[in-house]
Amino acid sequence: MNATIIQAVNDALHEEMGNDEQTVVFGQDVAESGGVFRATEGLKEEFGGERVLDTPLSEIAIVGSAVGLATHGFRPIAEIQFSGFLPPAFDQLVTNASRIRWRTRGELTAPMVVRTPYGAGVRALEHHSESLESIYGHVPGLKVAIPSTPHDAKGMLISAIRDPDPVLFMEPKHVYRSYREDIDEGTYTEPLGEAAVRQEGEDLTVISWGAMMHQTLEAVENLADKGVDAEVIDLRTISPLDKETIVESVKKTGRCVVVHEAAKTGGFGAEIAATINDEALMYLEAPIERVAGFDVPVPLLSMEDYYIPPPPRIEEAIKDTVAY
Amino acid sequence: MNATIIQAVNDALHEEMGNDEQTVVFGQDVAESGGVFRATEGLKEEFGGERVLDTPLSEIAIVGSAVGLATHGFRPIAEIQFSGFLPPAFDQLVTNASRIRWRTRGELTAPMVVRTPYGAGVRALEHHSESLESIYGHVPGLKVAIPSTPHDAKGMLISAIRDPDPVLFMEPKHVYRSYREDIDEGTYTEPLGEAAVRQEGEDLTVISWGAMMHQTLEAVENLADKGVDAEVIDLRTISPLDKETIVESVKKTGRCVVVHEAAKTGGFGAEIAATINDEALMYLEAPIERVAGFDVPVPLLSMEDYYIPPPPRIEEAIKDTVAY
Amino acid sequence: MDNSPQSISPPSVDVGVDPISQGDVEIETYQVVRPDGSFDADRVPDVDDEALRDLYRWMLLQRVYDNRATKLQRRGRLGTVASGRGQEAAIIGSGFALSQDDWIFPYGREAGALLMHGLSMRDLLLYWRGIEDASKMEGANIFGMAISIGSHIPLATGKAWGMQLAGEESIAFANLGDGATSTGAFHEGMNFAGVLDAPAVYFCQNNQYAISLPFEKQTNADTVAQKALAYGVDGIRVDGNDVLAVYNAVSKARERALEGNPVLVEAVTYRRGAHTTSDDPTRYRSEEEVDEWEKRDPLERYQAFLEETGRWDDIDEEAIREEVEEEFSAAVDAADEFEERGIEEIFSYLHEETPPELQRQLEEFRELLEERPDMYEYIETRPKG
Amino acid sequence: MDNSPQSISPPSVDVGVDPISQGDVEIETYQVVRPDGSFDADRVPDVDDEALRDLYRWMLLQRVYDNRATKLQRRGRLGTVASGRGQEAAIIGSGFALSQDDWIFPYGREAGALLMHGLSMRDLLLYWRGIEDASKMEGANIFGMAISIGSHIPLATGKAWGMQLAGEESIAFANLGDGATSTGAFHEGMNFAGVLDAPAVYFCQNNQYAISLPFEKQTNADTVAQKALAYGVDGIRVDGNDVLAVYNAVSKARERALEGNPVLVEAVTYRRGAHTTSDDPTRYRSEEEVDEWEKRDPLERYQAFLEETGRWDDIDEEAIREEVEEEFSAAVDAADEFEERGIEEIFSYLHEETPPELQRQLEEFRELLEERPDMYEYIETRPKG
Ligand SMILES: Cc1ncc(C[n+]2csc(CCOP(=O)(O)OP(=O)(O)O)c2C)c(N)n1
Ligand SMILES: Cc1ncc(C[n+]2csc(CCOP(=O)(O)OP(=O)(O)O)c2C)c(N)n1
Ligand SMILES: [Mg+2]
Ligand SMILES: [Mg+2]
Repeated sequence: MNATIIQAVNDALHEEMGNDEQTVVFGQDVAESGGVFRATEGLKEEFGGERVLDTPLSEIAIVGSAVGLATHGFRPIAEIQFSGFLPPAFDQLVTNASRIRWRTRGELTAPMVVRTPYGAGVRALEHHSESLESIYGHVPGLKVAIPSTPHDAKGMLISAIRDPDPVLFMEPKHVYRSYREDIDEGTYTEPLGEAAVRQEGEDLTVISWGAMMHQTLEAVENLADKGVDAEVIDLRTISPLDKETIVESVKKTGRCVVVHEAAKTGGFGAEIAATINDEALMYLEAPIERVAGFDVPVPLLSMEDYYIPPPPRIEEAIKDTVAY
Repeated sequence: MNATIIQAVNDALHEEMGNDEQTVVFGQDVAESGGVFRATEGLKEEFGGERVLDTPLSEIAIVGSAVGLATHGFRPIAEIQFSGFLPPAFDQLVTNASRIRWRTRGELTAPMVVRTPYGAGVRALEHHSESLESIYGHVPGLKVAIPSTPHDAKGMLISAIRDPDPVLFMEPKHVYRSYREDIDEGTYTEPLGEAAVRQEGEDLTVISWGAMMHQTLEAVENLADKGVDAEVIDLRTISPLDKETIVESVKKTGRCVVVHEAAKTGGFGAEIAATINDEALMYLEAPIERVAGFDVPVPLLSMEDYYIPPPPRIEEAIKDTVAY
Repeated sequence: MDNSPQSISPPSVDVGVDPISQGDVEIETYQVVRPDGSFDADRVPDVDDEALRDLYRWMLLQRVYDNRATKLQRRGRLGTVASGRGQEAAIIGSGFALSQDDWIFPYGREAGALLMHGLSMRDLLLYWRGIEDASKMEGANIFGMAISIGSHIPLATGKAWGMQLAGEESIAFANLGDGATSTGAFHEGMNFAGVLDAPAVYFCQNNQYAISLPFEKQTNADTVAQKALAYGVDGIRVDGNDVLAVYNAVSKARERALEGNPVLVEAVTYRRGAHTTSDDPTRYRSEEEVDEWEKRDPLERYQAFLEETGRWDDIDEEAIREEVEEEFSAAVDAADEFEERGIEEIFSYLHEETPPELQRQLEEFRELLEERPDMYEYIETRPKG
Repeated sequence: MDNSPQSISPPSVDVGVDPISQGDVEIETYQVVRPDGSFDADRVPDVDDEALRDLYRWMLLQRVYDNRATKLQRRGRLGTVASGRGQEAAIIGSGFALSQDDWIFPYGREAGALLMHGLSMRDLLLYWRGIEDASKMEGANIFGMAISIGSHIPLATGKAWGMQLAGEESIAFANLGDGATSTGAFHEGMNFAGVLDAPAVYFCQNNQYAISLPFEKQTNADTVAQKALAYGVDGIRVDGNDVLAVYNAVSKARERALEGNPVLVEAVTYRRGAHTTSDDPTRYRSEEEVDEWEKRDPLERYQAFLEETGRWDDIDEEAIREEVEEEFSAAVDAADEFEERGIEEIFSYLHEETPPELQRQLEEFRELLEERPDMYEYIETRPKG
């Protein structure tokens, strides 16, 4: 089946709701209208109103009740319409979702997924463009997954739903429909916590995730002609972090560029740089470059494209790093 | 005047409420009872019930109304009783406080302070021990200040109140009363955004902030006998970060240990390591060590002391780094 | 003592526990002009004829503005647009009751109220084009637009608190939808206002939907107005398609607020258009329903009132319409002439003083743009989501 | 058209806008036994004598437990403790109305209700000692303690939703204070429950204070019960010092909840002790007030009822007290015998499968403890804040 990311998400939901009767999908506008991005289209028709529900405009209640429901043997799959509206529910993530197993010493668990489209580039209003993955990645007990391809979107979402612990599933909405690929029919999983090496290379390691993977691959391709042989890692999961893949690669190449859309300071690029410093410092032949969003809120739509690192910015960083 | 940190905070509030009639102090239990840690003691008596108020149990309203009040020419100084109860108001910080100037292109501003005691070690209940500074430090437009001494607590708090933009002021409650020093009478300020070199040295740079400064200094002192000549930096402000002081020091010493209480992964130590990597990689003679909390919630009181990095842990990291 | 299970059966006789439920509260929906155009003469506000005509003009302006903005969006010349179609009486009746000193906290659909409050139409259009500079809401007491639903309620409470402390004779006026009433921010902001006796009016345009969610699923409460009781503040429910009723209700609310009683006003109305230009309402509601509400058109109802009272003849509807169409065209021209600032715009106005790292990011970006002018091209042509 | 200021004056005649306010709702406080011991015979629940005696026993247990726990804390052998003194009728009357299948969401003061629900006293003490292992609430349908006030309300809603989906005949029962009603989590959780028809009872022990904040400043609403109207759910206000009244009210609420009507119950009571062992209530309230409420002691009132109805003679108060004191002592002994797990405890139970980095942190820490056994000493003797 040839699918976009959004179709792959929809397919995964259909699959796993079919596989597991304990799954329940809810959020704003997910049932009657099939979601503002159509991620949940057709679910209500297929699985009925008990398992596919529209909720009030209540992010706290969406996340909090998902925790309660999960402890009762269900598998809630909640949608937060845009990741910019997840902060109202931040407390429920930190205080409850991530800690229920911990707080009750395993007596109660919260196998739940919070899906949310993140990132800029769709010409939307304020608060519709955030990338706060590093904040969620700092919350112990919370997994944070960010697919970049249709195949991964489907396989990782199914894994997330099956995960025994809470997973924040951040979907790169900027590329929801921009790229297609053939994905397997039926049920399959892609593991959480394992990065994917998208391309092997010797000159440097380029690490990215989510929507920025595509910009990154474009930049790498542009430089391939110019003789730069990059290894490209798609991180796929922010937490837990696949250190091994990163460290092995940088030990081989000795150079690294990290690309992300979130603001640079305190972004997840910092953790990657620190990790490489911890475990492969003496292999480094150049500073790790972070190509990232600026330390500002994402600009309104007229200027947002200046905010998102475009391939030329990535290319320059790669060139500098290789030439260092 | 010989004062503890909590007394210095109280003194700063008295000073600046006396200096500036537009200041308003509010939060839970700050007026009648003078605050659960007595930080606001005597303020209501001196400045009256209009300017010193108890609020309902509403963190969203405390932070959100502070923003509204600040845009009207006032200087709100809000207290969040424990930093573990700041997450419910996270959205107001991100969505409003940090962005009002930005959103209105300078037409409206939010000169406000949110004070909150943070950190573990006081044998309190769950959610009373968090250190989430790296999360707040990743929010563009929000300053994050963390004093470690009575002198700084007073001077930095006065600066925070006078700052034209929102400041999250995190107070190291574990050492609220553990250390005293002579502080100046009257009004003085200590700048935000400038780290302090607590001790000069040649062998390595040790960086910390808040309550962990004291553990760090103790470790450094223990090793001084053993011939380790450490330079010690008290970061004082997480955001904006004083890169210069850090980078200069590491260029000199070539080695660095960062000590913080927050969970290691995605903690602010990562940003410091990444910054050093950016600007002083080639000076590094050893990996930057992060001595940090484990990637778990702070344990309940019976085991919390195992969580907080004790001097021996810091000493070993320093020794390893120096010997590397 | 044993930890014996609670095993006894519940009281089998009627022991007289009688819960309160919403049926116990009577909530009237205040009206002046009935849908058929007949009206309650005692309730006609004591304002001059010009004001009564102005109300019509502003409603028509709102309608024309919404039509034109929607069309402009379709041609790709505005970003997402949220129309007030169907809500003209609520928007204009409330805006008309305010004083220039009051602060409006907008949430998106209230173009007419903002223009009335002093915002230029050019700036409003630029705002929907995502031009940072227009967010100033220059020259008017208008707060930044609350795109995060409900997040502005505590801000309005804080602003009203400031007015109270400063001893001013003005109010904070928050516009919100029915959806917003389900947010924690609404709750905490309203409750705090009640405690503070803050001079604030929270004006909920209950347009029956939050995107696809009908009001019955937004809350089990029959009305928004009754939520006032949770905060010990006043509640008013008004026919939101009756501009005179809304005007009276908000005037009353404003008066109460200035006396230290915050008020929650629910204007019962209907969003006749799509949620925004990216929404397709046929997915979740019937045409019959839309038709039903079209019959309660606020402009027609008010026109009937004006005809009935002999004022309609003084109104040259075609002339107003033309005037407004021209105003809109002129505003678009002015907006088109707006020259965006350079990339500094992105780095400005976040801090009073730009911190060194951000300054450096700006400079590096500037240099890069010089080195790689192809970046402009890339940025302009990149796929837009 | 000009953007003319809204300058017209407000309607000067009375146009009939009549806001609803809380005075319009009548809210009765349900009672069975009056403070003087007289009672309404029709309202005495139809339960057997043993149950009526048990109610007394449990209340006495709560009182003894609170006394002893407070003393234990003073001797440094418990962490912070929150006592239920004065709230015994609310705690016990509500707990007694539940079924073992119901899930309790505790917030801290309800020792008796938790013990009644199957928790062992040893575990409860260990919990207050900050022993991770005791947080299991083993063997009872008790959720983790909600230390972050109000944060558990959406959890209870979700749990009740699960019960509903599973077709079970049980409810989620959340304990909360008056302070919790001001949180956004309360609002969103209650409102969602209303929409879902979730089988949940939210039991608010309005003990007049949230630490130092008196109820009048917590909200401008006269009662907590009326907040139910904001959600279209049922509200019950009950004398929280009247154990039979509470029992009846919660039984009724439970019945309603099982029928798909979530209920907010307000039990009007008083926190006679300090907020917790770290609080000094003399800073914010008068002795007279405390004395006033001491006169409404729930145990004495219930004793008067038992005497009046000839049941007191069957109760050997001294024997119960002794029994409970012994139970407490035994629980302390058992708690003292509890052997804490090693440092793995810190690293366990956060994930089903410990991720590699955390595993490594554990191992490194283990090695370090071996290398530097002085760390134990340091940790034990460090200043405790
Ligand atoms: C906190 C938050 N959650 C979700 C959204 C996405 N969203 C935008 S408008 C809307 C519905 C708003 O409904 P309502 O408050 O009734 O206002 P209306 O659009 O009907 O005027 C939603 C869910 C948002 N903007 N903010
Ligand atoms: C979200 C949150 N904010 C603040 C606190 C600090 N705090 C602990 S108990 C309490 C008061 C609670 O009052 P109430 O809900 O009435 O319960 P009570 O203690 O009176 O039984 C406060 C403010 C907290 N635990 N959680
Ligand atoms: Mg609506
Ligand atoms: Mg209370």
